[in-house]
This record gives sequence, C-alpha cells and structure tokens, in this order.
Amino acid sequence: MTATDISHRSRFLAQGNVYLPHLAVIKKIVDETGDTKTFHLNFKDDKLQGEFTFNSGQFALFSVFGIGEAPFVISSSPTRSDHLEITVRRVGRVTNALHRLGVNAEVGFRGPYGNGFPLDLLSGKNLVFIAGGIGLSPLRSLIWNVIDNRDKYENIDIIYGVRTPADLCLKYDLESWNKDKTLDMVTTVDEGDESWIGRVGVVPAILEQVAPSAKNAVAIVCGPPIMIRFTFPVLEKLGFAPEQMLTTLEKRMKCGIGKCGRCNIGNLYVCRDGPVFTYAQIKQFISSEY
Amino acid sequence: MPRTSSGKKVTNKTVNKKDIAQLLNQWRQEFAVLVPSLATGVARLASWDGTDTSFMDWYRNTVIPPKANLLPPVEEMFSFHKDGEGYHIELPPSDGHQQLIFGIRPCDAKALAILDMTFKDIYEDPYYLSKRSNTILVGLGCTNPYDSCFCTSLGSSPTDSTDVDLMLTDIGARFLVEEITDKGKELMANISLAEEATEADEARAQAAREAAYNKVTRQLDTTDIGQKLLVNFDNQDYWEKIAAKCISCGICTFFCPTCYCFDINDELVKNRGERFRSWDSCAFPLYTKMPMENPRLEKWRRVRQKVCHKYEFYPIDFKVVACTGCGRCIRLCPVNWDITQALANLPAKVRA
Amino acid sequence: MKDGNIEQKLQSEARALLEQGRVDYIIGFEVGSLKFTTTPLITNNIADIDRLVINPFIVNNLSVYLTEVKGRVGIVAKGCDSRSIVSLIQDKQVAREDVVILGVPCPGIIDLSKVERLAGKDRDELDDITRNGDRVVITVDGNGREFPATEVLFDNCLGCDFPTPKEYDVLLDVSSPLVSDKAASQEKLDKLKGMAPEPRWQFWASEFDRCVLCYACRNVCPACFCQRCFVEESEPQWILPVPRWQDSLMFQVVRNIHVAGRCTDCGECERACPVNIPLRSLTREMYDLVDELFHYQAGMDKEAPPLLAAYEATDAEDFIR
Amino acid sequence: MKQDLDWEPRLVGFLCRWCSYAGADLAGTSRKKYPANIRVIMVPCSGRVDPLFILKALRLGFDGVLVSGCYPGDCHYQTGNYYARRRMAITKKFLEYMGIDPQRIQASWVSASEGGKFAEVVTAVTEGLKEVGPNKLFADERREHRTKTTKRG
Repeated sequence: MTATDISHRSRFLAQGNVYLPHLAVIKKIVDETGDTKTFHLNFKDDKLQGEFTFNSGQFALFSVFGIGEAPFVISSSPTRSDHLEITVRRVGRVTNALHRLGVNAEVGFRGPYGNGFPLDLLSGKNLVFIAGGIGLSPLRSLIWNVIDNRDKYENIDIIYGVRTPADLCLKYDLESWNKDKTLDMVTTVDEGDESWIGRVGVVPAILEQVAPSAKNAVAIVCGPPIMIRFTFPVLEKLGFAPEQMLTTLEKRMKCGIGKCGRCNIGNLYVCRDGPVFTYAQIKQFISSEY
Repeated sequence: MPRTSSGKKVTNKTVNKKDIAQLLNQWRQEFAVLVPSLATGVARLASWDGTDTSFMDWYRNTVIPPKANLLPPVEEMFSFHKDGEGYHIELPPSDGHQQLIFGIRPCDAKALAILDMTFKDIYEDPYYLSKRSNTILVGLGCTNPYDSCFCTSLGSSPTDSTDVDLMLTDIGARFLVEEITDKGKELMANISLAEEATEADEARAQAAREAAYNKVTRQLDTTDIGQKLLVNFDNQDYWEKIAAKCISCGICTFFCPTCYCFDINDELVKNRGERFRSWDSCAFPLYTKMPMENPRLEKWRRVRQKVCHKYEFYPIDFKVVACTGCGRCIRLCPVNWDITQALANLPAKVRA
Repeated sequence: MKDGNIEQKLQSEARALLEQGRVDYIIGFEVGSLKFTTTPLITNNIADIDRLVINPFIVNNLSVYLTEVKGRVGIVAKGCDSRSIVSLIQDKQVAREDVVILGVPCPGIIDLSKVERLAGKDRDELDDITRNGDRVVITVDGNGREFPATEVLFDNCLGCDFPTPKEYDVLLDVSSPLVSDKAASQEKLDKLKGMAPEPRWQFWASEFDRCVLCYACRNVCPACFCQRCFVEESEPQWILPVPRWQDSLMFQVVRNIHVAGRCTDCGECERACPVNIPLRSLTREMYDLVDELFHYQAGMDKEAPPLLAAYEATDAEDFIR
Repeated sequence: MKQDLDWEPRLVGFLCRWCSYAGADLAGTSRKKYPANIRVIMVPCSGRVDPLFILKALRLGFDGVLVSGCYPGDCHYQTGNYYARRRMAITKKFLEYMGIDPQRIQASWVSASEGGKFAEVVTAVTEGLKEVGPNKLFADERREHRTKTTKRG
C-alpha cells in the first residue's frame, strides 16, 4: 500500500539508497538582497546533468556537508536553463553555511521530490500569481514555464509584495516580466521610500484592489504563513473556490520523502503530498497548523 | 473473543521450556539470536550469550521496543570526506547477516508491520528495510500483561500470531509452536527436540489464549475515533486540558514501538564527517521549528499531533491505527499521561 | 501524611483560593491511572478540587509547571519542591506574589522500584503498599510483609535535610518526622568515589550508552527552565544532539553545571529516566560540591542571587596556578 | 603510565585577551622558552569560557585545557574572572568525580606583564599531562548493539 501515488512525477535518480546525495557544483552566485542569494548549480557528474528532469514546483534537499540539509524549491524552469537555480535567504544553520560557500564549492543534492504544480489543471486558465518576499522563488519556475508556453494559458497576473524596496528579490526577472506585454505585473511594498514609485500596501490589500476575476482562473499563492492566511479569505471574497487556489508550503523537513514526520498538515505531508496543495486540501487544518 | 491464529490444517508442535537454550543454540548456528535481556541495564532485545534464559522468569515486555533493533536510536547513514577532487561519500559497511528475534510480543510484532508501511511508502528506506528483511520474528504470547496494556482494544490480543514467523504459546511446561510463515516453517524443519502437538496441547493453548485475553483489563473505545478526532481538531480547550501536565519529553514517542520519526544531523571534524539519523519526537518544540516560525510551538498542538497521527492520520494513509496498545507510553511517562484517559474524554461532538 | 485530614485541609484551602480569586490555577496531585501512582492535576475548575490527594506516592516536583502555567498559582509543595520554587524566584522566573505555596511536611516518598525489588514483583502485581511511621507493609497475594520505611523511600528522601518547606503560605500539617538514612542515601556515590578514576569514567560511559536523549531528565527538572537548550540550539553546534554516549554524557555534565546551585536534590531526573541511568549520583555530587565549596544550599533564601551569578572575593582558588 | 615515546600532549589554552593573552605574547617577544604543546584560543575574558568548551576540547581528543585570566581585582570587566573562578571550581571538581584526571583541567592567573609566569604555567601543565598520558576518554566506540543489529551472536 502506498499513501500517495507518485508514478507521474519526476523522480530522484537514486544510487541504490535514496538518502545518498548527488554532488552538485556552485557555478554562479547572484546577490539578491542583503540576506538572499541565488545559486546556480550543475551536477558534478555530466551524465547525471543530462538525465536529470524535474517539474516546476518540485523541491530538493541541498546539503552543506558537515552542517546539514535543507529543502528548497528549484526556482529555475525546466523549460530554460541547463542548470538548476535556488534562491536562499540566510535564516538558519544550513542557509548560513550555504551563504558562506563560493563558486566551485560542492553541495549535496537529493531530489526532485514532491508533486510540483499541476500543469494540466492550469492549462487554458487565467493565472494569478501572488507572492510575498522570498515566496516569489518557489513560483518562479512555474512563471517562466508558463511564459515559455504562453499560448497554453490565458491572462497572467503577478502580484508581488515585499516589506521594503530593499527586499525585492529576482529584480532581473521582475524587470523582464514588467516589460512583457502578455502579462500584468503589480509590485508592492509594505513600506516605501523616496525612490519607490510602485504601490504601497500589504499583499492581501493590494490583491483586493487589483481584484482579478475568478472566472476560469487559478490563483497560485506563496509567501510567509501570515500572508498566506490573509490572502485566502480575500480570494474567497473575489469568488475563487478552494479548488481554484494553489499554494506551495514550506515546513521544517529532514527526509523529504514522507518518513521523518514533522512536515505534515493533517495526514498530508508537505514533502510527500505537496509542497503544492489546493486550499481545499488543507483548509480544515491550515488555521491551526500553518 | 480471542483471535486464534491458525485456520490452517497444519499440525502444530511443542517444545519443552527446558530445551529453550538448546533450541536457541541450534538457531544461533545460522542467525544472530536476540533475546529479552537486562545485560545493558534496561530491558531490551540484545544478543543472546548462549546460556542465559532467565528472561523466561522476568520478561513481560522490554522497555526499549524492538523497533530499536531495526531503527536504532542513532545510526550512521554515510560518511564523507573532502580532498583535492571534492567530496567523496561512503556508505557504512553493510552486514547481511540474518537476525532472529526471540520472544517478541504480539503488540510489538504488529508495530513492526505498521512501521513497514511508512518505510516502504513512495521511496524505500534502505536502512530500515535491509535490516527488516534479514529479521525473523519468533513471537511469544503474553501470560501476564501489564495493567497498562490495552492491545485488545486495538483488534489484537496478547497471543496474536498475525505478524510473526513463528509463534510460541505458554502451555505450562511446554510451548505450543505454530509455524505462521514459510520462514517459520524452515526454522522448525530440523529441530528434533520438537514434538507434535496433541489435542490436549491445543486445548491448553486455547485456554491460555483466553486467559491472557481476559487479563487485559484496560479498555479504549476506538469506535469512530478518527472521526471524533477530526471534529475536535480545533477544540483548543480540550487539547489544552489534556496537554496540561505533559512535560514535552520524548519518552512516549521514543519508547513507542510504532513511532518512527527521525532527525538527520551532520558532524564534521576537519575534512571528514558523518551523517547520522537519530530518533526524533513530535513532543519537542524543535521538531517543527523553522527559523521564522513554528507551527507547533505550543504544547497542546504537539500533544494533538501525537494523538491524531496515531489515531486519525495513520488510518487515513494506511488503514491501521498506529498504536498497538503495548502501554509503554503509560507505564514510562514521568507524569502518568495516559492516552486511554485522554481519548476516553474526547467529546463526541463539538459546538459549531 | 496518611490520614484524610491533610487532604481535607488541602482541598478546603485550594477551594478557597480559587473561590476568592486569589489564584487562577491550582497545581496539585490526583490519583494516577496506574496502581500506586499519582499524577499532576492542573486546574482552574473548583469541581476538580475534590480530586486532590496527598499520599506517599506524590513523586513529581510540581514547580516544573510554574514557568508555563499563566497567572497566579496555588501549588502543592514538599520540602524539596518548595526549595525549587524559591530557586525559581531567585532566578526571577517566578514572582513570589504569584504563587501560593501549599506546603506539605514530607515524611519521604516511596520509591516503587525499591518496592518492586523487595517484593520480587512488579508494581501492578502488588495488592497494597501501606506506610505506617517508620514501617511499610507490602501486600502480595494477600500476604503482607513489613519492611523498615528506609528500605523503600527514595535515596534523595533518605538524605533530605529539609523535608518540611521553609517557604510556604499554608503549611498543611504539623511537621512529621522523616525517617532518614544518610549512609544509604550516599551509598551509590560513595561506591563511585571508592573506584579508581578510569573505571569510574568507564562506568559513566556505559551508563550513558543507554541514553536515547529523550530529555525527560531535563524536562522534569524545574531548574532547567531555559526556553532554548544548549544541546539543541547553539551555533556553533557544540554537541551533536544524537544519542551517542559521548554526546549524552557531555549533555548531562553541562546540564549539571547549569543547575549547580539550583538543584535541590528532588531526584526527579533519576526517577524519570526510562533507561535507569543513576542521574542522582551526578546531581547529588554537584549539590554536595556546591555546599562544600561555597557553603551554598539551593533554594533556601529567595533574596540571595543565584550561585553562579554571584561571587565572594574570598572564594577558594587553591586550584588556580 | 606506559606510552608512545613520540607522543606529545596537546593542550588548548583559553586566554583572556587583556591579561593572559598579552602575557603569552610577552613570553614570545621576550623569548621565554615554553613547550609548543599549547594551542591558544583568545577569549574576551576568562568569564567567557563555557564548561562546554572544556568538554568539547577533551571530546576532540586534546589532552588538557588551560583557562587563564586576569588576577582577581584586575579583570578588564571588573568581575568576569570571579565568575570564572566559581565555574572552574565546580567544573574541575565535578569532572574529577566523573573520572577525569584533574591535571587535564587547569586554571591560572597570568597578568600582561608575566611572560615568565606564562611560560612556567605552560611548562608545568604540559609536564603534568605527560604524566597523565594521552586522553582516550571519549575514544571508546560502544553501542554495537544499536548500530549493527545483525552481528552474529
């Protein structure tokens, strides 16, 4: 018996033991904000680099050997680059250690794990991306994927909020999405400064102002738990059904494959059944478990 | 009614209790034999020394559950070292020897069957499963369950043979031996000291099963328990009340035969290091702590997780309650937190 | 501590405290779910007060709950427990005016593992255990056997100097004599001190080899009130939080140093340990060391600064080069 | 104690930056001879030394630990060394009770002007460690019954 069917997912290329990481090499490091960096990685083994596949929204466990492992959603799109990207904010032991690494350093990689975004379900829909802070990074792979298959989707809205202008991540992406006439992009900050000319206000409030139509639409939400909790009610008000709301969740994680416990919301494990969930799936537990 | 294990048309055997050492020695030619032992200062399954069968006098159940022999409190996952070419990863040497666990209780054998589900799910867990597939279980029915035992409330019994390879039932001077699996049959194939069970032996075994069953006095009503827990999920008053005296230690989970949660940690000394996995517990605040927030910072949320995981979530995933009623959590708790009491007081309905 | 009078007095005091709104919660003991056990009762409900008991099995040091129960609290405290409360006051974890101490003069608590050893039976196989002054009667299969109480009391009780709380708001009974046996209380420690250093170290190595890092010792300990523990959350990670004997031992040694001058020898760590590590042989040694080196006894003076947050110019330094 | 002839004890010194570290510096600049067995870690004050540091050094296989600070009354932070003194007293005694030779855990007061004393202390401590022998306290890997379950009985 398996609790979850994973036959359709891109799967970890195990070397006989699912806990053994592959080696990946840092090829490039981009400074995003004061505490956030984007790492470009290649597998050390060229053959593996060729064989590796993943779906937008899947995550992997990255090791700094001797410090530990942490999960990150792969933020590059399978449609674009020949390398993997992750965007990492420095908040804990492993992320601190990652930030200390330089180009050519080796890290461990286990993945891809998790379900990724349901592209079938999104196809033909209006898409509303709603992201807060570093929460843009887990959506980024899907956004590029959608842009690269633009004809498969209807309208695209992106609402992105951060605390202050200095916290804007992935500015190079924001710029190109801003220029892209086939999508609508709104950027907001909780607190502006003299140079800020965009909107000011928290994401749920701006969402209410932008008021995207729920008709034939799917909203895809990622951000800090507080933002997620306040965004769903606004979407409901706008007429989105729980099945039309997707989110990708983050929890403390150790194994990534549904065994170590800890990342569950009810009987659903973020690693095994997620990280992408519909609001309908997690609604009954989210108030007190996230 | 007690569950009898065999509907099969096989003749059971008997072994004289006096011959147990001889029997174990014969098995020891082929397997690493583990028996209930106090040699390390606490009751656990440990390597048999070849002579000591005193466990027959004291053994009711081990303190450390048999899961520890398959999912050890700490084990090395791999080691790594760094040189001019980068990192190299190495698995610890594996030891394919078969082990035979003698005397496992039905509740604990059932617990291993429950653990199998998680460790086989999605991606196979090589550390657990390699040991598991090399393990033979010789069950020993209980004659004297603790007052904290409640296996009969969970569809099992003190003499249940469902999850073992070979089952022994105490019938006085002898054990009735039932060959449950092919592995069990093989175990008995060359045992000359075994005799065929007579009808009187079978009758005695049946009486022993019934007697043991009736000795389990602690009861837990598990009817609709998952549904009741679901409607009470947000009943914070209830959870706060039952969690109040919990001290958030790891005893009830570490010593639970079905709890499997683990942590993973690295250690590095100069250019060499190891990755370990070790038992972890949902009772610890750190278990779910993320740098910026913790979804289970408050104690009642952690107690809720423990209870719901066993009685609500595991049944959704695997159609079985992840509790076998072994009673360790009740016996060992420093503040006498009692899951049977906690669940007995679960409100049937909650105000909307 | 056997008759119903003390229980009645406790219940009426506790009820009055709740009724008059002088406390928000009562922390006491009620009958446990297993034979011969009690369990903590933490309640703000007057209807629960009838369940409060006092008997020879009130093992827990309830002061461990003081740092988490919100509001003003009425708490049942034996001698050692009341010292733990004072120690928490010294550490500013608890304000004196927020606790009403319901002091129990303690004649010593019965150690069930000792009873089991004497009776040759497990706790649940015993009919009865009755304390009568300096005697205890253990009844198995209808047959009572009498033993000196000193043979069944906890080691720490046998060595207790302050069984009656010094700090209290209500004393629930007149002081009752504790049967003590200082030699028996120190027996395990003396045996260790008689050993050569190497076997002594090996002894501890093998004891901690059983440790599974369940942290029960830390979590039952009122002196371990830190919100974050050095063993789990420190950067750098000085100790790997995995149960190898080396790490478990280091954890326990440093824990002992952290609770030096706070530990009242209540013995809860050893009682809680599910794998029988003789932790009191560490905590009591530290207790004695602190007394010997600094003439300091934990939890005796609520105005005094904590031992390691203070110094005397005259502190011994004969060990310093 | 019998030991490898080539063996030299390794000692970790936690030296307060204001007195003992300066004292060690002076010992160096004034060419006082002392054994090269010490690895120095500068700490802001002897009061900074957590007993955990001492245990960690022993856990890593160092043979001894020296904590050195300013004389009582001379602490740069007024009182840090007084707290250190209490802590060191119980740490040393407690570890001795557990079976660790007290020679392995040493403390000294060395002022910034006492290069000579620093050299003497390190020499004496090193000699003491030679008597005690190599630290094998934490070397023992036990727990076979937990990590290798399928070992032949």
